[in-house]
Amino acid sequence: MGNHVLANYGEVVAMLLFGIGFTNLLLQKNMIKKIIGLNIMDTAVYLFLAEKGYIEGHLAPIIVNGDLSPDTYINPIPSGLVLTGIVVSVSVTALMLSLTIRLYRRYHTLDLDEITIRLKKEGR
Amino acid sequence: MNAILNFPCFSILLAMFAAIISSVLKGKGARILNTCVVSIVALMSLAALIFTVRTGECYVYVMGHFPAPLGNELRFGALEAGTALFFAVIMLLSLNGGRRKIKLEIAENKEHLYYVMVNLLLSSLLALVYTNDLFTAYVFVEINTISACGLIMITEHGRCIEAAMRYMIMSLLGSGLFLIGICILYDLTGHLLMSDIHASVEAIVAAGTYSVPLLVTIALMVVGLAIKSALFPFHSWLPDAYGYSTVSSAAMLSSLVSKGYIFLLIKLIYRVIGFPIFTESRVIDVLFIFGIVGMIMGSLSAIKENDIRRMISYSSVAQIGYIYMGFGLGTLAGMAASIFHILSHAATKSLLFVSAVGLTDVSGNHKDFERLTGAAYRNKAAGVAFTVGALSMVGIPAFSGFVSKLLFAQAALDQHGKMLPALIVLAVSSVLNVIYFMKTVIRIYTPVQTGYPSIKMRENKLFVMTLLCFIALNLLLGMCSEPITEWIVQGLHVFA
Amino acid sequence: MEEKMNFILLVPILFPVIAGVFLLWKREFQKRRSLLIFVGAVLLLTGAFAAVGILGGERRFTAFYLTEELPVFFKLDELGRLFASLVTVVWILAGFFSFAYMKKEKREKRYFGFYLITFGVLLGLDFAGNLITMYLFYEFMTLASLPLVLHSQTGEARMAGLKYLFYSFCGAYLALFGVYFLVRMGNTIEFTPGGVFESSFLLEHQTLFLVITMLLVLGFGVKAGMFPLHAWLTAAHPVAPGPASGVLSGIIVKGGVLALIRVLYYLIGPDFLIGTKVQKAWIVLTLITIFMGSMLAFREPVLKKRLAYSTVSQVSYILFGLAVCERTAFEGALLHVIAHAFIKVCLFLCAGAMIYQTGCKRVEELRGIGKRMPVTLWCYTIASLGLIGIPPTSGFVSKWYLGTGALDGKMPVFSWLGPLVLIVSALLTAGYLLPVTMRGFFPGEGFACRREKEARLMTAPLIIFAALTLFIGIFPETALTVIRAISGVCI
Amino acid sequence: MNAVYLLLVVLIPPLAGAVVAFAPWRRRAHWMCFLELAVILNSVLVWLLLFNRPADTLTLIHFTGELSIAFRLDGLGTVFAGLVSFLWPFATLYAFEYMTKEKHERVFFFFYTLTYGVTLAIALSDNILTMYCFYEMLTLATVPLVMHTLSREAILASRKYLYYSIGGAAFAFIGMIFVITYGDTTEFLLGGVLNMSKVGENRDILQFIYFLTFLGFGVKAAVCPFNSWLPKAGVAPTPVTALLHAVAVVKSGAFAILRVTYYSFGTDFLRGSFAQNAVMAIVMFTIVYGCSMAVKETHLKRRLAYSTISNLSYILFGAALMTPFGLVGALSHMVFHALMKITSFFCAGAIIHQTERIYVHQLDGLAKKMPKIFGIFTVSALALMGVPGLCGFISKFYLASAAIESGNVLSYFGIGCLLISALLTAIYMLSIVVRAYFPTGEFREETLEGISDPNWMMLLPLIVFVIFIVGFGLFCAPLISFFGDIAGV
Repeated sequence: MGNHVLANYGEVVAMLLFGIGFTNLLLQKNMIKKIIGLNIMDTAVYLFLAEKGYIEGHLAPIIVNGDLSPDTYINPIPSGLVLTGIVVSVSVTALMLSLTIRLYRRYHTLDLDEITIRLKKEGR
Repeated sequence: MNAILNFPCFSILLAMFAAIISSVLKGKGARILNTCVVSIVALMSLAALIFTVRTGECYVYVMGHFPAPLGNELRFGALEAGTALFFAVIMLLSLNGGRRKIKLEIAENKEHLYYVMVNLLLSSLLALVYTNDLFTAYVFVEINTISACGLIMITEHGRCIEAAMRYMIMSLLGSGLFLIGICILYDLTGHLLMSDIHASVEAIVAAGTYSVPLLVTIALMVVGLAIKSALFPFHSWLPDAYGYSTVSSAAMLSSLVSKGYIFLLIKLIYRVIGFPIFTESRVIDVLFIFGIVGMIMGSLSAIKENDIRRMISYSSVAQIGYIYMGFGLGTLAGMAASIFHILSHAATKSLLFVSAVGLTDVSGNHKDFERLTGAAYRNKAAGVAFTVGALSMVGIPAFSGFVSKLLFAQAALDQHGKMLPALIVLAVSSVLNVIYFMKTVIRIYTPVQTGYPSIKMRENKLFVMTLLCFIALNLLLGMCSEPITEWIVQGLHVFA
Repeated sequence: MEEKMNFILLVPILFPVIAGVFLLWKREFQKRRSLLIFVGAVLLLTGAFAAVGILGGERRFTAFYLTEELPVFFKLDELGRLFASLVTVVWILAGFFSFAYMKKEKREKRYFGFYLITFGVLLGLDFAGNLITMYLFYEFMTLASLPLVLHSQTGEARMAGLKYLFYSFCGAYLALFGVYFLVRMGNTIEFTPGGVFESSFLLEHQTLFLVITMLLVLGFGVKAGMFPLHAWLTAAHPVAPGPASGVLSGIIVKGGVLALIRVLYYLIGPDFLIGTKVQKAWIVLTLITIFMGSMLAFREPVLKKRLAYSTVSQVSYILFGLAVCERTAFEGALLHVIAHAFIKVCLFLCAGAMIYQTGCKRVEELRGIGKRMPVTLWCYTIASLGLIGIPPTSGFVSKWYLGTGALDGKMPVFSWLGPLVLIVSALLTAGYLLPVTMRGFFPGEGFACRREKEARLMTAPLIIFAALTLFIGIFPETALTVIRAISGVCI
Repeated sequence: MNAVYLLLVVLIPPLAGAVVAFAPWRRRAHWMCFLELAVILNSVLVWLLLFNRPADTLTLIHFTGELSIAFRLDGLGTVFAGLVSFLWPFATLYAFEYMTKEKHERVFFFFYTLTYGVTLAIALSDNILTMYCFYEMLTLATVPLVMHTLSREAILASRKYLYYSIGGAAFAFIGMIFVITYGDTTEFLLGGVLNMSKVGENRDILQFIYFLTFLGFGVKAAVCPFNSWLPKAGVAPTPVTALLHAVAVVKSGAFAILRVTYYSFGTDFLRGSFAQNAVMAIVMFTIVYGCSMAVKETHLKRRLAYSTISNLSYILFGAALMTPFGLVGALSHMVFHALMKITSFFCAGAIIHQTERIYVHQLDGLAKKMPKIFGIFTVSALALMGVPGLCGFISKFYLASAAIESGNVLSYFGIGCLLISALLTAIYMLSIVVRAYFPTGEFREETLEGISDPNWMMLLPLIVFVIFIVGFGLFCAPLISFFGDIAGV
C-alpha cells in the first residue's frame, strides 16, 4: 500500500488537491472562495491527467525533426484533454465570476446563504 | 440513405452555428431562426428515427479522419434518434408556450441572447445524446450547464441569479466528479471512446483486477450525473431555478436538461460500464434507495409548498426519483420503464409549467394558491391543460403517467428483493401526488369573485395550440404506448 | 275438502290486519260510536274466524315462499290452538274494555287500528308452522304493538317505547343468530314435536348447539322479560293505556314463551338440553328473575309498575317450568301461561279502571278504593289470590305442577331450590298485591266516600276474567287435557 | 346481440349529457325530456343486452402486450349493470325535481349522466385493467358532483373524496400488476386466473397483495380506516348522495372487490389464508363501526351515509367468505341494499327539499304532514333492519347462511356482527320513524304549516322502489337462483 502511494505520489497529490477543491466549492460561504475551490479542483484533474500521460524521458507530443515514432513522445491525448479542460474551466470560471459580480452589486455581500435569507425575507 | 447518416452531426452543428449567428441578430430574427432550427432538427431526427427503426441497427459516424481509437465518434440507433426527436419537439412546444412571457420578462436588448442559449442548449443536448466519446460528453455537459445557467438567469430576477449560482455550484461539483471519474477510467482502460472502454472494462472484470478503482469510478460518475440531474438530496437548487426563471426555461430545464444527463447516465451504464457489471455493483442499490426516498421526499415537499411553480418543481424531484428507482431495479424492464418515464415526464412537466403560467397570468402574476382560486375559469385552456397534466402525474389511465407507472410496477415484480418497497413507495407516492395535484385542480376550479380579468382563447392562439399539442402528446404516450415501448426495448438492445 | 279450506288459516290473520290498516288509513269517523261498532265487529268476526280455525281439524297451509328454502307456512297444532284461543279470548274482552277506557284518551282511531293489527299478527304467530314464519310474526308483533306503548306520546312514553323496541330487537337478533343456524343445519324448519335433529348430530356439534341454544333462550327471553334483559318491560307496560298494558303483559310476553317452546321443544328437542350447562344457566336466570321481580314489585309504589314487575317475576315461573325439561313442570308452565294471562290482564284492567275512574296511580292513593269501586276491587282480589297461588284459583294448580315437576326433575340443587324460590316469591306476591285489597276494603278510621258508578263495559270483562281464573282453578282438567296432549308429544 | 352495443351503452350517456350541457336549450322542460328519454333508452338497451347476452368480447384499445381495454358481459356484470340501469332513470327523474332549487343544473346533469356511462363501463369490463381505468374515471366524473354547491365544506369534502379514492386506487394498482404478472390472463374468470406454477413460493406475498388490493378498492366501499370521505361527501345534492354514494360509486368499490376476489385472485387461492382472516376482521369491524357512528350522528344524511358504510361491509363480508354462497349473499345484498338505501336517501332528500330540515331532531311530527314520504321511509327502515318479509331480511339470511356454510369460525362472529349491526340499525332508523310519527308533548303542530308531500316526480321513483323492496322481500326465488347460477353454487 505504502509503496503504491510513494510510486504514484503525483496522483496522490492530485487527489488530495481535488478533495480540497471539492470541499471548498461545497462548503465555503464566500462565493469567491468557492470559485477558487472550483479552480483548485479542476487543476487537480489536469495534474492527474498530465501525470498519467507523462512517460519518463519522452518528449512533449510536438513533432520535431519529423520523428514519427511513438516511442519518442509522451501520450498526446491527456495533453489534449488538459487543454480542452482548461478552456472549459476558464469559461465556467468566467460565468461564475460574472454571476458573483451581479449578486454583489445587488446585495452587497458575497455570502450566498445571506443572500438566500434576504430573498426569502423579501418574499418574492 | 447515406445522407441520413449525416443528420445527427448536421443537427448538432446546425444548432451550434445558429447560436453563433443569433448573437448578432435582433430578438425577432433570433426567434425565427431558432424556431426554424429546432424544427429542422426535429425533422432530421425524425428521419433518422424512421431510418434506424426500419433497419434496426446502430450506426457509427466518424468525426474527421481519425478512425476508432483516436478519433471522435457519434453513434446513433433508434433510441438516440427518438430521444433527439422528442427533445426537439418538447423544446419547440415549451418555447412556443412561453413565448409571450419571454417577451414580457426579458429585456428587449437581451432577447437574442436567450435564443443563443437555447440553441446552445439544443446542440449540447443533441451532442449528449449522440456522442460516443466520454470526453466530448464532458465538454458538452459543461456547455449544457452554462447554457442552462444562462436560461435561468436571463430574467435578472434576484432569486434567479441566486438560483443560477446555486445551480452552477451543484453542477460544477457534479461535473468535477464526473470528470475525475472519466480520468480514472481513462487511466484504467486507456480509451475514451465508449465502446472501447466497454471492451476493456469487460477484460478487467474478467481478469478480476482493479475491482476497487472500477467501483470508485462508477460511483464517481454516477454520483456526478445524479447531482446534475437533481436526484433527491442534491436538489436544493432546483425549486428556485424552476420556480422563478421564465417559464420556457423552467419547462426546458425540467424536461430536457436533467433528462439529458440521465440519458448520458443510461449511456454510461449500458455502453461504457456494461449493464451486467453495473447491476452487480452496489451503486445500483444506492440509486434505488435514493430513488425511492426522492419519490417520497419530493412529494412531501411539494405538499408543503404554497407556490404553484415551486410545487411543480418539487414534483420534478419526485419524478426523477421514479427514474432512478427504475435504474435501481437493475433489469431491462426497469430501464425501459425509466426511459419511458423520461419521455412521459418531459411531456407532462413542461405541460404543467406552461399551463401553470397561463393560470398565474390571470391571477395577477401571483403564484400562491389563494390567488389562483378559480383561475381555470379565467383561462379555460390553461385550466384544462393543467388538469390533464395533473391527472397524468397522478397516474390516471389514458394519460402517459399511468403507462409509466404500469411499466415501473411490472418491472418491479421481476426483482424480488426490491419488489415490495418499490411497489409500496410507488403507491404511496401516487397518493401524495393526488394530494397536491388534485388540491390544486380543485382550487383552480373553485369559482370566486376576483378582479382579475379572464383571457379568451381567441386572444392567445399560440398558447392554446401549444397546450393542445402537449395534451395530444400526452394522450399519445398514454394510449399508444405499445409501439413506443417496443421502440425503447429495441433501441436498448442495439444501444450497447 | 280439507285441502281446499286450508287457506282459512290466513283469514283470521289477515282480516284484522287489513281492517286495522284500513282504519289507520281512513279519515276520522264522524261519530265515536261508528268507530266502536266497526272495531267491535272486526274483533268478533276475527274471533269467529279464529274459532273456526281452532276448532277445525289439522290444517297446513303454505302461503308463499320467501326464497326456495324459506316457505311461509302455517300449521295448526295443539300448542298453536292453545295459544290462539287464549289470544282470541283475551283480545276480544280487553278490546271491549278499551271501548270504555279509551273514552278519555285522544287518537282512538290509531289505537284501535294497531290493536287490530296486533291481534292479527299474534294469531299469525300462533298459527306459524315453521321457524321463519314464526320469526316473521315475532318481529311484526314488536312493531305492531309499539304504537300501543307510545300511545300517550309523552316524553316518558317515547323513552319507554324506544326502550321496548330496542330491547325487543336486541332479543330478536340474538335469537336470529340461532335461527340462522337452525335453518342451515337442520333438515327442515317445520315445527315437529320432540325436535328435528338426530341426537348424534347434536352431539357432534355440541358446543355450537349449546351456544345457539343459550342465545335463543336469551333472545326470546327478552320478550318474556327474563333477567338480564328485562328492564324494558317495567318501563313499557305501565305507560301504555290500561287495556294495552293488560294485553302486553298478559299476551305479548307470552309470544316469547311460545317462541321458546317452539324452538326448544319443536326444533332442538328437550333431550339435548337436559343436564347441560345451558340448562343450569337458564334455570339460574329464571330463578333470579322470579325472585328479583317480586322483590322489585314489593318496593314499587306505582300500581301499574308493580304489576309489571310482577309480570317479570311470573313469566319466569313459566320459563322455569320450561327450563326444567320435565313433563309435569312443562304442563305446569303451560297451565301458568293460561292462568297468568287471565290473571294479569284482569289485574291490569282493574288498575286501568281505577285510574280511569279516580286518576290514582300510586298504591297509597288507593285507600278505600273498595268502597268506591267494589266490583273492580273484588275482581282484583280474586286475580291477586290467583297470582299468589291460593286454591281454588288457577294459579294454585299451575304452581303446584311447577313445583312438583321441579322436585321430580333429576337436578341436584335446583330440584329443591326451585320450589323454594317459587314459594318465597309467592309470599312476596302476596305482600305486594294484597295491601291494595286490604287498604281498599279497610281504609281505616275516618275515611268517607261514596260508591262510584262503574261502567258496565269495564266491569264485564273483569268479571269474566276473574271467573275464568276461578274456573280453571276449580276444573283444571278442562285445560289440562289439551296441555297433556301437547306435553305427550313433546317430551 | 352484437358486442358493439356494449360500447354504445357506455357512450350514450356521456354524449347525451354533453348535448344537455353544451347545446343551446330554450326551456328547461326540453332538455329534461331529452335527457330522461336518453337515459331510459340507454337503460332499455342495457336490459335488452342483459337478456340477449353477447358472447364475444369487444376490444377497444391495446395498451401494451396483453393489456387492453375491452368489454364483455358476464354474470356478475349483468347484476351490476342491471341494477344501475334500473335505478338511473328513476334517480334522474327525482333529480329533476330536486335540482330545481340548485344552480348550474345542466353541468350537474352532464356529470350525472356521464357517471352512468362510466359505471356501466365498470360493470361491463372484461379485464382488470379496463375496470381499473374506469374505476379511476368514476372518481373523476363524480368529483364535480360532490363539489356541486361549491361551498367550502363541499370543496373540502370533494378533496377528501379524491385523495381517498385515487389513493386507494394506487394500492389497488399494485394488485392489478400482480394479477397481470402472475395470471394466465387479465380477463375475469370465475375461480381466478392466477397461474399457480408462476406463483410458486410467492403465495404469502400474493396474499398480502390481495389484502392491499382489498383495502385499495375498499376505499370506495368505505372500509373502516378509509371511510371518512363518505359521510363528508354527503354535502352533495341528495340525488348524488342517494345514487352515487349509496349505489353506483360505493357499489363499484364492492363490485371491484368481488371481481378481484372471485374472478382474479380466486377463492381457492385465498381461502383460509391470513389475508382472508384479516379482510374479514376489518369488514366485521366496519359493520359495527358504521352502525355505531350512525347512531351517534344527528345529521340525517350523514346518518344514512354511516349506515351505508356498515351495509357495504355486509357485501364485503360476503366477498370475504370466499365461497359461492358468499357471492350469492354479497350479490343479493348489493342489489337489495341499493334499493333500500336509495329509497331512504330519496326520502331524506324529499324531506330536505320540502322542509329544509336536515337534523334528526327537527323531524318531530313530520309524518303527519308528509305521510307518503314517511310511510315509504318506514318501509325502507324496516327493510334495512332486516325485518322478514322485506328484502333486507333475504340478503342477510343468505349472508348468514353462507357464513355458516363456510364453516369458518371467524365468520360465525361475523354473523354476530351482522346482528349487532341490525340492532343498531333498528336504533338509528326507528328512532327517526318514532320521532316523526309520535312527537312528544312539547311539539306544536303549527310549526309545520305549509309542508306537504312532494310532487309525482319525487314520489314515483320512491313508490316503485318500495314495491320492489316488498316484492323482493316476499318473492325472490328466481333472483336468488339467478345469483346462484352466477356464483356456480
